[in-house]
Amino acid sequence: MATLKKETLLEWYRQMVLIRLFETRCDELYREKKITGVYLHLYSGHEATGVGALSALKTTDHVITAYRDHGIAIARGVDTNAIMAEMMGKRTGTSGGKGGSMHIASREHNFWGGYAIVGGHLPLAAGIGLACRYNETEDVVVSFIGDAATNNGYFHESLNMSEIWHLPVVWIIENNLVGMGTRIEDSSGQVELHKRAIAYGMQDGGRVDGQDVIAVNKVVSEAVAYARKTGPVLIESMTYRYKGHGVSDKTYDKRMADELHEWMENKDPIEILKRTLLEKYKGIQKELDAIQKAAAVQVEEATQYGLESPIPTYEDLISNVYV
Amino acid sequence: MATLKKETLLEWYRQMVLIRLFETRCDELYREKKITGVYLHLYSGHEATGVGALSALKTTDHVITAYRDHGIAIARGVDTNAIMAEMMGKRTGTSGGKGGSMHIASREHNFWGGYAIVGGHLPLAAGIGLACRYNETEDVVVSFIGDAATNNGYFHESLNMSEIWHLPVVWIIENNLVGMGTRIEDSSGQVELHKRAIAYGMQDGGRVDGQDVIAVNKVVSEAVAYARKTGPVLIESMTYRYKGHGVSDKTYDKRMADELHEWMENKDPIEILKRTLLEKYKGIQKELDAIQKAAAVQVEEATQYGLESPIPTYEDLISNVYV
Amino acid sequence: MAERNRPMREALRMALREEMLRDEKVFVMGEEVGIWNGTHRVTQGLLEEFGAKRVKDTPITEMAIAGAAVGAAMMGLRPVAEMMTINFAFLALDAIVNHAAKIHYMFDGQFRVPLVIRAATGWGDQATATHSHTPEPIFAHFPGLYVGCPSTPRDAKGMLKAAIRDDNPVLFTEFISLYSKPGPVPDDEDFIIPIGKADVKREGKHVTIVTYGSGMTWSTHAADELAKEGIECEIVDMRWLRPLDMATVFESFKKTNRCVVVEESLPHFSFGSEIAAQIQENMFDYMDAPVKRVSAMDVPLPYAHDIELMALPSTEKVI
Amino acid sequence: MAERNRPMREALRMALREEMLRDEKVFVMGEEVGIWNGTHRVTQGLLEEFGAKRVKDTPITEMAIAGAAVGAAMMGLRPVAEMMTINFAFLALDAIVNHAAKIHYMFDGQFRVPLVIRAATGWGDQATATHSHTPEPIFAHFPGLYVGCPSTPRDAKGMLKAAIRDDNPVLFTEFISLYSKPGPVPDDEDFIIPIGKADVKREGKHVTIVTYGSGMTWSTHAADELAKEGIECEIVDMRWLRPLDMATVFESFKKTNRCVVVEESLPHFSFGSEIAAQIQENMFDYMDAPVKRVSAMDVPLPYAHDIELMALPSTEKVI
Ligand SMILES: Cc1ncc(C[n+]2csc(CCOP(=O)(O)OP(=O)(O)O)c2C)c(N)n1
Ligand SMILES: Cc1ncc(C[n+]2csc(CCOP(=O)(O)OP(=O)(O)O)c2C)c(N)n1
Ligand SMILES: [Mg+2]
Ligand SMILES: [Mg+2]
Repeated sequence: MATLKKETLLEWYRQMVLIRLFETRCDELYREKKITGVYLHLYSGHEATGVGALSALKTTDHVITAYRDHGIAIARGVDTNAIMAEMMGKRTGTSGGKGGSMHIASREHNFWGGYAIVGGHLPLAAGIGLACRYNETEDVVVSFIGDAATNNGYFHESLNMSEIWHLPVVWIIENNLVGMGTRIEDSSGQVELHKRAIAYGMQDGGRVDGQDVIAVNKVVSEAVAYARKTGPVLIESMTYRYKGHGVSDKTYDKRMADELHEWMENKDPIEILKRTLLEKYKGIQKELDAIQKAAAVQVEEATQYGLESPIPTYEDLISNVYV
Repeated sequence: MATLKKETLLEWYRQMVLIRLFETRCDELYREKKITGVYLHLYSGHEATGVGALSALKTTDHVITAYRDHGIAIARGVDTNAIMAEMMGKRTGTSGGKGGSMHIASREHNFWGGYAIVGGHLPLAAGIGLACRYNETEDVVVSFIGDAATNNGYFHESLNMSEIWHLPVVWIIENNLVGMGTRIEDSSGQVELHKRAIAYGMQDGGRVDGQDVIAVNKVVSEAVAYARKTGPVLIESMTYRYKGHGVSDKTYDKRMADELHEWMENKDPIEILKRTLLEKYKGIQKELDAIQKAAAVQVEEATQYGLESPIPTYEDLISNVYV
Repeated sequence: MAERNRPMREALRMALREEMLRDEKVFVMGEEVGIWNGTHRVTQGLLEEFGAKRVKDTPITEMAIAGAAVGAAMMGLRPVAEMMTINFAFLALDAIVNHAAKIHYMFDGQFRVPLVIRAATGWGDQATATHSHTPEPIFAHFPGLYVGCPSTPRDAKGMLKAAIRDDNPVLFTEFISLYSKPGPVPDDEDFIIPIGKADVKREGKHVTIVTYGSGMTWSTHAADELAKEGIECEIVDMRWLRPLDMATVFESFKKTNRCVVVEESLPHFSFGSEIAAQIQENMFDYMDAPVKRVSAMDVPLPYAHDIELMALPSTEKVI
Repeated sequence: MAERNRPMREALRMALREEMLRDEKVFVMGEEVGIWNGTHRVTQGLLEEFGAKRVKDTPITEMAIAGAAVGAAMMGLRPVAEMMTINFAFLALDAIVNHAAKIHYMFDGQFRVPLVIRAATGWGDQATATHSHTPEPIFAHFPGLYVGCPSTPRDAKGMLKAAIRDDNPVLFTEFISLYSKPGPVPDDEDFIIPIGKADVKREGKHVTIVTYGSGMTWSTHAADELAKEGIECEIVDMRWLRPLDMATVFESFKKTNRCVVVEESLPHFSFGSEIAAQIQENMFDYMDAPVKRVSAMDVPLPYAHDIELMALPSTEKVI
């Protein structure tokens, strides 16, 4: 941490705040029926994992995740206007309005997308890693995985494949203790998920406090270095989701209100970094306020952009089924 | 071992010899085109694992396996006539000639069959175990698994499920070091397969010398006791296949001739038990010879029975698609 | 017979509950069927009433859910396994088609697989390409399986009960778009709609509409519209895609000599293909016109609401 | 153009080898494609020639094979992934249908998936119920995917090369019963049979036989037999099930006014259904008789040789 520059920390702070505000706005927009449909999985609470992990990467590296993907896209630097337009199903969205909130992607950012089938993107991550080795680059892939997804066959087959072929994949489990409404104790025989690395003879990157962006960055940076040269690593990042599974989830957070409260009060990733910054740099509050303000403006801009953007047409409906 | 009776050891010897002779005869019959088709997976070399494991069970317990199933069926006490008839696709076969060599089963022996889709029977084993718990019996399920099958998604999902529900399943990996032509080092990131138990928080039954029927029986007996009361266990039994993957495999054993030779010469399960018996019981050779002879007669009888049995009819073709 | 108006999800719940009360061996398993009360709230309240032994939440493991249900069914239990949506059942295709549907045959009758796999199907409201399939015709391709898909709450109850009581594996799909639609449901605890019986949902003499599930919605509206112009549609709700009750279709066709097939599924190698093929095969001399097919467009379903709806069938397309 | 008689497996190998030589990005992966030289010996010798980077043996993980191939393809490589048999591709249905076939659309063209999935299909010689499927019509249900299935070594070479060079995902199925059958194969390294073109394999005027893959065998024999009685069959080999070249079928039908569809697959919701449906839909006024369908019986395939053959189509059934 000694070597982290102030600007770096501020940039992480900015990204986390931006994600939080963006997600909060999406939640509102959903209630206002500006974002529609049945799916909307907010990243609020997870910010430090996404931001800490992606800040360990080069732009030539690769990122892929599941449906809880807006925060990841933002951390990867994808234009918030285009992300918001996609949430609203607009032509100007990252996926032309055809993918929706679960399928944000940006080829130019090597962000290979969010995927809605639990586990479905994991072999894709292996395949992207395979291409990196095939092309003899030293690029790596960061693939996020939900805790509950680690029970799925895709996880097993993909991680094993990545190990036998020494693929440059950093597998990051975002362990928010639950998949939809099912607690990890009820779905995983092994609740310390990083230990699943043993089943593949894989480098175990351990458990990291996923609310501490600095800690996440450190662990992922080491893993990335290892992956570039040697092979895959499995990391478990402990985190929490603030807004239920998705917008259709109406009960979980009531059921677990105490736990939620505890995380929000004492383990909020933005607050943790803020405290660190305030302790370390006198008079930084102003800068933090400015960041907050700029982020709010950016989210508002994105919202307007989305609202004003045109909806897709019949031409869009029938295009890109095939190349 | 102190407690093992002579009769028990002789019975194991009998079963192993019977399996070996049966499989050898099948091999011949295939060459004589009395057994046809493209699949025939011999159990030769694996005898101690099947016999040692199944001798740890009660008749009310359950057994299920993959396509390398004739030996298991014999060890479970299924009528060799009916097994041989099935190999030949005859009406009198265990599955009426409709299942063939990969699908031997016997409801009355609680032998739930051989299955040809790699990994496909593993959730079935979990389901059978689930029914045991549901019905509040203390019966257990022994499910055999090929080493290469442990890389498959079915393995992961099924073992995890068995652990979270504390199902009475003893999972026995028959590690013969290879799946078809692919060596375990090339297909599994973790080559000590019993360690995969950790990924499920499952009781690790360890590695056992799968050529030593006494050792297998001991390890499986302990596991069965544990499973009845507590939950699943994973065991890895080290063994070797003598006849290639199946009858269509024409190259593997040539490629690995030295290894094969080593196993046949020094680790043959029948020879190992024989040595033990000869050391322990003076003058037992005669009994062994008698066993050998009786087994040969039994196999010949089964062969004749199979050959003379009628082939299925159009009625058979269309029956039992539905209940 | 006493009956009450209920949405389809409640009719399904009723069927589950009654069968669970009737037979100890019936139990429910699947993702979020318990504490969450079911993603589509079909299993709501069952955990509380029957406890965790009979209502099992599972990990997100479709292969193992279907496969374990097969094993339990072979042992004589009667599992009702839920696939949260049919899209995820793609992951269980092998367990369903190569295990559930084959075991009775392959072991020549030694084992039975009295299993029901329930799955929500069809349009899911901007659920996008991977989450919007209507693939029951694909499953109906395979012998050894029955495939049912109700269009009304009444049918939902009677068909699901039939499926649970039957000794064969049944894939039972439930349209998301129909879950909330109410309709009369008999109280009778032995109300059964037998497997393989189609239903003439509306009588008419000018044209036969053959459909199932959500297709009933568009078909009924279209028939109402056409009635205004004096065209009387007869609507055959197939109810089961396997076995396929073509006798009922043929009977209607003999009267109308014309047919439109309406389905939410994709156009090719699908429900409409089979119905049209069988009609021309068996009713050739009765045909006044070719069988027309109305289905979703041959594209993946997109997210954006307006173009999503364009891709789906509609009353106008049926007319 | 120089050509030589080769069995189909050799024609396929030629296509693979030539494309691997032509384009560094083409590589082969699958179970036993390397050291074992391919279960059906299609990939024989490739490991030796191209090394382990370009010929990758995989674990028995169909989901991951297909999925990893998708990821590699998105990155611009051109994987040719082998499913040892199409039966095992059931385990990869999600990866194929919900990933390979959807990604180009779902991300609105940002990514391409230039992927070929090869799989042996059909009767496997007493391979029994789980190992004897002919399900390419099922895969052809889904937009976003192409589905090809050659009937001759010549077509095998040209079609596989087209599939490899195309930027869309292609499921390419190869009949086990045809692997050893020889036929002329052009040496030309740019011999391509374009995706979506059916082929009139035999001209005739009395009846059109529409078929593909192994169906050609029975169809040709039947046509030979019928020729003796003066009945001239025109045989349309569809070659691709998606896109489906109905124009060629219609053209033939206009001439013959009669059609028989021959396929090895199961009868319902299948190839024959779609062909028959489209003919009656578009050619109604040209129809002298209903379209007949010859397919496998509606049962799982059993082990015993004699009844296995009973269940399959045959020349007699076609006649
Ligand atoms: C194959 C499949 N099965 C089920 C679902 C439904 N589903 C979507 S998200 C989810 C929970 C996943 O939980 P986790 O992996 O922990 O990720 P989190 O939502 O907590 O980020 C489920 C069951 C799905 N999308 N795909
Ligand atoms: C899903 C699936 N994929 C591929 C195959 C083809 N196959 C049959 S057996 C086998 C090797 C299995 O090896 P292992 O599990 O070690 O068992 P062993 O044959 O050594 O007893 C393969 C690849 C199959 N039957 N099912
Ligand atoms: Mg989670
Ligand atoms: Mg093995």
